[in-house]
Amino acid sequence: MTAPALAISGLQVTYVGPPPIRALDGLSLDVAAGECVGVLGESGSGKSTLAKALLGLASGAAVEGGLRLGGADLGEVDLGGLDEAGWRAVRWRRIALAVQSTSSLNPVLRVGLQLAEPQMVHLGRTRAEADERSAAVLAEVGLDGEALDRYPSELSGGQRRLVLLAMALVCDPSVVVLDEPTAGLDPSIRARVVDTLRRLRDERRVALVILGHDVEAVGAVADRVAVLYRGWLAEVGPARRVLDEPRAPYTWALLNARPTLGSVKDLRGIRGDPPDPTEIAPGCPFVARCTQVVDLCATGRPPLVAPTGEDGERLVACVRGGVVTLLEGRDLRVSYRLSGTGLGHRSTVVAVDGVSLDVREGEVVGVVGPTGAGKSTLAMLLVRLLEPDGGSVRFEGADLLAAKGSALRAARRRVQLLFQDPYEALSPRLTVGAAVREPLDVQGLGLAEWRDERVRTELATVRLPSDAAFLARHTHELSGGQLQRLALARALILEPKLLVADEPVSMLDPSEQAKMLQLLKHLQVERGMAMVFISHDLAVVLRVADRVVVMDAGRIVEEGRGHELLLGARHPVTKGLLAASGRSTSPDGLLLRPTSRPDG
Amino acid sequence: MSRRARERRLGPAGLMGAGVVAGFVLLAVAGPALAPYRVTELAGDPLEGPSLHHLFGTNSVGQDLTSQLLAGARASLVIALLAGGGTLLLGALVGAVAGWRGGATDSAVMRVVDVVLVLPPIPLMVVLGASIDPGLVGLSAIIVLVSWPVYARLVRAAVLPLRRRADIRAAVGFGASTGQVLRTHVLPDVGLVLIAGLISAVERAIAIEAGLAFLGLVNPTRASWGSIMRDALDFRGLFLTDSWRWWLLPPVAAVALLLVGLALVGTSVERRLDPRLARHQPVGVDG
Amino acid sequence: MGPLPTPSRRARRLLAHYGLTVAAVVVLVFALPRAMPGDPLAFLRADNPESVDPAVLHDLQAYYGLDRPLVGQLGHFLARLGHGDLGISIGRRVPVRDLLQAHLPWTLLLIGASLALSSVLSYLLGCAAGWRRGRPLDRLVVMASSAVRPIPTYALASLLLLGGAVTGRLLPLGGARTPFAHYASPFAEIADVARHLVLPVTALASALVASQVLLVRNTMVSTLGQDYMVLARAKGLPLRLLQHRHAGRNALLPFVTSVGLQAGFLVGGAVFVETVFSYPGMGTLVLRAVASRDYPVLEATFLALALVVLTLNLFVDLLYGRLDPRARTG
Amino acid sequence: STSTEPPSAPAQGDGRVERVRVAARPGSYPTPIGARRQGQLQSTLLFDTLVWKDSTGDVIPWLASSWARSPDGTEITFTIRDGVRWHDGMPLTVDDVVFSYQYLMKPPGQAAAGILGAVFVGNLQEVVAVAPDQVVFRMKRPWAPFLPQIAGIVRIIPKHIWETVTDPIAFTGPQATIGSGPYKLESYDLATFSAALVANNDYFLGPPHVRRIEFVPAADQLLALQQGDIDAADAGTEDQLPENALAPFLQDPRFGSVGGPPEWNRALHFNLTKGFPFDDKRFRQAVAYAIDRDDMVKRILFGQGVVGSSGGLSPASPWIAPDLPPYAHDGAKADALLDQIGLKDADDDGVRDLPDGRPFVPELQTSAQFSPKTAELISEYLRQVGLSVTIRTLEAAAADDSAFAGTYEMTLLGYGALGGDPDLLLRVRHTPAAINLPQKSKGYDNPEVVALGEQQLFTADDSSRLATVQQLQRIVAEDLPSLSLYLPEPQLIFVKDVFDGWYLTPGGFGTVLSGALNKHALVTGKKVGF
Ligand SMILES: Nc1ncnc2c1ncn2[C@@H]1O[C@H](COP(=O)(O)OP(=O)(O)OP(=O)(O)O)[C@@H](O)[C@H]1O
Ligand SMILES: Nc1ncnc2c1ncn2[C@@H]1O[C@H](COP(=O)(O)OP(=O)(O)OP(=O)(O)O)[C@@H](O)[C@H]1O
Ligand SMILES: [Mg+2]
Ligand SMILES: [Mg+2]
Repeated sequence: MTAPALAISGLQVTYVGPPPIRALDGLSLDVAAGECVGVLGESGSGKSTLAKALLGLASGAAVEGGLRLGGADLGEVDLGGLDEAGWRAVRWRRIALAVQSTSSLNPVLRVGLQLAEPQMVHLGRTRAEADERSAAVLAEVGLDGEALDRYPSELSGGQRRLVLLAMALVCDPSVVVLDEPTAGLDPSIRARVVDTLRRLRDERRVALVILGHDVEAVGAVADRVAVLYRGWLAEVGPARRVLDEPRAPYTWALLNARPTLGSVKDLRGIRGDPPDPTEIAPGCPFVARCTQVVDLCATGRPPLVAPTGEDGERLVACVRGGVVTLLEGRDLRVSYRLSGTGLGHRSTVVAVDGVSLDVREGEVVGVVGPTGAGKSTLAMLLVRLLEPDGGSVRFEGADLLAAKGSALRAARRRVQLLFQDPYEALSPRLTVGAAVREPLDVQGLGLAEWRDERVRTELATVRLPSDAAFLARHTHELSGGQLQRLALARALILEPKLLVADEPVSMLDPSEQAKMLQLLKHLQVERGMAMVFISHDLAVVLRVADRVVVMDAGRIVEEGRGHELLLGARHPVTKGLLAASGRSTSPDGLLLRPTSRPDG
Repeated sequence: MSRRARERRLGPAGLMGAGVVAGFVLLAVAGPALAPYRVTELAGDPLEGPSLHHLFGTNSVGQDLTSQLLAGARASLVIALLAGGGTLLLGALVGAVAGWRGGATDSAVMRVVDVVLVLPPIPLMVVLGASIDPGLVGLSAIIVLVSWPVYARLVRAAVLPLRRRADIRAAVGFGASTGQVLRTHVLPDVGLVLIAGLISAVERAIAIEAGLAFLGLVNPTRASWGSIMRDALDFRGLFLTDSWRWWLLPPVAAVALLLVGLALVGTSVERRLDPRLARHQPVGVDG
Repeated sequence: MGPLPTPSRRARRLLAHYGLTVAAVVVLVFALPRAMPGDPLAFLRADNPESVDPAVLHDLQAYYGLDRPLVGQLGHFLARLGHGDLGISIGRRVPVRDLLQAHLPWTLLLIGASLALSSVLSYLLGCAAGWRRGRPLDRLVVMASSAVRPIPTYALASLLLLGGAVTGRLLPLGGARTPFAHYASPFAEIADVARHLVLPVTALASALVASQVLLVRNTMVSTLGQDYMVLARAKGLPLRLLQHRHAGRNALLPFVTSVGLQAGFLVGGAVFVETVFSYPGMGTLVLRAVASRDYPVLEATFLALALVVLTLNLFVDLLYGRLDPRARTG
Repeated sequence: STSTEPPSAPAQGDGRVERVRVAARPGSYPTPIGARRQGQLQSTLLFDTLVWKDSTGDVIPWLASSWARSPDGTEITFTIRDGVRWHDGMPLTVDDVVFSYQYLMKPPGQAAAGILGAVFVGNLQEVVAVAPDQVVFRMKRPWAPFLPQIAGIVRIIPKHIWETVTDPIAFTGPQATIGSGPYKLESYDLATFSAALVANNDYFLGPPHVRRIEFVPAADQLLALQQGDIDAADAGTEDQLPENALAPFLQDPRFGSVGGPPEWNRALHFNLTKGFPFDDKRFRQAVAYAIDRDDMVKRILFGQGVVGSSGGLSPASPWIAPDLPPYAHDGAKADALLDQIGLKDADDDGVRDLPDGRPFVPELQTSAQFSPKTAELISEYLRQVGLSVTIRTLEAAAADDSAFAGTYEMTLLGYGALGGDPDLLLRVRHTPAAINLPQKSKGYDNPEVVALGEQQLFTADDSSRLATVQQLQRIVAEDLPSLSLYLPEPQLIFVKDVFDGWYLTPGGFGTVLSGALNKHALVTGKKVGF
């Protein structure tokens, strides 16, 4: 294989500050000729910094690591040791940049001159030759050649963006870096730009690096996608695979967080805030926001490696090899024996019939189904309150069904069930305080004061009073809504990793229901819990769940992401549920593309 | 604020400049008390060179130049403050209003500005000098009246483009009052212009004061650095003897030092006002 | 750049604006001398103690039209001006037009040369300093200009005169040309005039450079932080283009404006320099006319100077329009 | 290859001087009528008068070879030289002489000239040619200073040119400078005041000794002299230089210097119309005693000058009264006089108060044209006797205006003509109120002084005129409406090799009050005689 057109290894860019800001932290990436690599990252992740570093423009910053330009016929250039003069010879001729900001055009110079000058300087073209070429490139990106005579202030924002794009192309560089190339363009122009980029890649074998935060835009052209988080690559791989089945926790969270076509899920960002760029902690940068942190995560930058079960194309930087599956129910089946009607003749009801359900870290899996579909039964099975007739349940990699003694006790702490009917689940004899405290008492955690303290915090979390009078009340003195919150507090006090919530809002009026749902979702995100959310109301589930399974008669009849179900429900049960929720199955009105951020 | 914090704000050069300016302010306040003689007192023989009795020597009639320099610090600073500050204030106000309001206000104000701007300043000052009671305040008023248009135009030119800027439109969109917008957006943005303007207005005030004395147009103050220079240059034998060394150079140096101090503070403040400045690193300087 | 656009709205507005200003200036130029205390004949009398006869005085007043009411004098002044008649100098007894012809070219030469020299110098130095913000050259430029700028022009000129005297006969110390010289060739004449220009231009230009260089430097510095500079660098442009085309063109804008603004004070500074070096420009003429309240000379010189300043401003306005496309559309 | 340096050959075989360069100074175009400053000086070189002066300051014959006064002094007859020609070759006749005088006595010449005051015109009966070479002036009363003040001043102009001139003020072409003088105007530069005058070889005294006079622009006279740009420089006229400043010239054998009697002074004038205490002569005397004028001569003139006379004339004038009170510095006397008139320090703050108890703060006005040091020194001296003076500096023309209008309490003036014939000064300062000049102390109209002033003017006999003039001085010295402070001694420094016949004419020549360019010296190269 020939040397890649652009090889980045261990690139580290630190703005000297004060305070120093590590904008890129050991980034390695190869881009081959004729390949388009998309670098996806949220705002401030270091995309523009990468672009600048690639052209030696990261002024005010210390740059370390290797940069190398190669290619079949161009000869290698090690960009690492270049001085300003050396860079000057490389810039635009070998590697060009379409910058992000439209204020990058000099306001007092005509567009024509600005397009012509790199050609005249680098390729020795005359002004006329340069203008001819500029006009051709402008036409290619969809701009009239007449723009050459204009000043930047006489062009629209989108037109200026096209000029910047054209400018990057005029010298036929072998590598083109595009910083947010399609932001602020209308769909037809955007399509045209995408088209141009494809042609560049395919016909002229240009190596393209597209930097952006817009998954759709990057996904549209990129062959490969690299996901950037705080100057560090979380995941690299073929575009479709990365976007469809994200492996790195960050990618996964990012894709879950993004608004999608017709999504009705309430938007929730990734928990926590991006880490302070001025603090350079040794561990995984995502550690503070990740739901599956283990001790190892805080000790070193996880390297980009191929996770098990993936080929070398797919690299993930996670000590846990990517998003882990928290709960794995396999082929669960259970049947209830019905009490005989006579003569010892016994019949059985297969309540759960061969259900397999995975719950990943931090994921919310919604389970819907008509009454009697086996949802509550499944819930019991998952938390091992009911022993299945067959199948297995693995929690955090261990066989839950086989667990005994302290291991089981520990596992019980990490999985909690929120019962469908709080009246049933709460002993009327207990006071509020005692009810909430019970799990701690059972688990024998901490001292008495600490437990009381925890009770009060947890009550506050679910927005119940925590004064002594309230603590002393008996559960039957509470309203249904309060009771449901109390049950939630009880479930949460052990800080479970997985909450199985069985119809947690069924008892409530719509307003209380909305509040409770928001609370539940908020707690799930902030605590990094995974959740199995069970309801017969598809509308409710779609708002909360990342993934939905539809059950009917003990079986899973359909499953998928919320919006996929919404748009493409196939099973009659699903359609029935949708209809029951009062939703049209073809919400055309939701098909509009999300608009990207305006420029400037 | 700690010393270090101050240092971060101004930088060492800025601190130095601030020190110089502060020193002069101190001199201006304490000067008359420190002065060994009255300004016009015939304290020695004509043209005595520097000695212990007369640190800066005496002038052609035997007045003590040390005392005159000390008194000059006050006069010059007052002129600098009143005339320089006043010029900038008036100019900035008029310029900001014209630039911000635009339209008819702008054109009307600018016509007046242009007319004043093209009139020859010297006769203008003679006319004003005849009608305003001369004295430090009167003189400052004259200087302000003659020099404000320059600053009005400068500030207007800086304010004009701001009206079209998105962030300021946004502020207006939030319902910010004109005063708030001017304070929070316009002022910091034209801050650079204002600082440069203040320094130039101050030095122009000092120079005009001295220049008027030189031309024999008005001479209301007898103890500014400008008038010491004027006295010295008035003396025909200045360059035929070596008296220029202790008579002419000290006031020139004093004015220069004060202005350098102001400039240092100014350039340091400019960095705080425009964070983008920090982004540029000189390139290709060494290579 | 293309040719100037045909009389656009902007050009028409400029013209109207300048017309208005000229009209106001003409009236002020008449009023200003008369607002000064003292009268032209008093000076004649003080100068020549024998001419005390009240009858003679009255004749003189009538001769110069000073016995008329102000409105009448203004009308007479405007009528004269309409005919291009500038009157006769009361103090010097020669047509004012001859005086202007003798003095104005020298001032134009002095101002023009100083402006050209100082503009080129301030631009080059300011760009270089701004480009190297915080480096020794920048520090030096900032310090030196701060130190030179506040020195009153006349003090600077006097110091130069001293310096010139010390260097011997290298440079002439006064006048605009060697008096009564016969030149072998036009070049010799040009060289002679140039030699006489050296000291006055140095005095005037250093004051100008000192004040302009900081402006260029400051705008240069703020230009450097702009996004377009990053792109220009990214394009791999040579330093020269970066500095002068991309940064310089933008740094030029406030500079050009300020040249127009400084014009009035440039003329003022010329007065000092001309006085010190006995340079026969408008400055010396104005000063003498002020001292003798020579109304006809004052009117004409004020008007001429105001027109010079206005012309300079018009030029600057036009130039600005060409330099900054935003000014044209905006 | 340039010849910007004019040919420089100082002295030729015949001893004549090829060229003399002096500093050009401001002034009007050198017309014969109403020229000012340098123009006036130049016009004395282009035009001639009937009589002239040499280095003694005495009147000598010029265009008139002789003159005779009638015994009663009312008639003077001049005999005009023969063979005198105008620059254009026409002969100069008695008609020209008569025309020149008559031209000045009526419009339009009268206004343009302004030279002959109403007093003289009113006194002159007629000017007539009584013979082809004789002109007679008939007056109502004898006019004492007729020779220096009239015959030595009125330039004789060519009738054939001027009889058609209706607007002499606007008449400034080359024709206007055609005279009979020893020099012709070769070039004149309006901008720099530089001018070249070349010798008139047909001059009636023969070709002039100095062949060419150049007025060249100079930033500073002494610098220009040092640089070799000019051949003679005024070292002291109004401002003096310390000894060590002149040392480079005085010690250099290449340079010579010549002095003259001091005739220009700075004086302190009181405005008597401002009431008490300015109208009280004891106050004015007290001020005179308080001011240390010897100290002023030392500090302001570096010792190169003299203290003014209380009578107002130059101490060097032959007309001075010998027994005038000197008002030598005496603080005690000043204190006593001030106490006497009721200016006492009532509240013991070191400042004298008016009788009504208000502090007395007189204002001293000075013109920005002169150094403010004189005013500062006076305020220092007066401080010693408890008088606190505020100094008010006015721009030159505004100060003139104020001096004319009398809007001051005390003012400092600078003026000359203190030597020569005393009439000029005395009459200017002590004429009746109708004639308003700054040199006149406002409100001082002592009828005795006015009468004496008239009397000396019409006294033909020199000795009785002297007595009158001295009597006048005594009264003035007692009343002291003004105090002559100090007079600088003029000094000319010149390059010996070029021309060393310079002298400073006592009392001035023509209407030129001081200066070295006396054409007698330039034409003859001698100090006296031809
Ligand atoms: N000149 C600079 N000095 C200091 N820190 C900087 C500088 N430029 C960027 N940073 C910091 O470096 C990090 C990366 O910034 P960068 O501009 O590369 O982000 P980005 O991915 O392009 O974001 P966006 O999508 O918003 O453009 C951010 O934390 C930013 O605050
Ligand atoms: N203890 C039990 N004994 C016998 N059959 C039971 C028992 N619990 C549930 N079943 C039956 O098992 C099937 C599944 O019941 P499950 O409670 O799991 O339904 P569900 O989906 O939770 O319904 P709902 O939405 O009404 O709560 C139903 O047919 C129900 O009748
Ligand atoms: Mg970016
Ligand atoms: Mg159920």
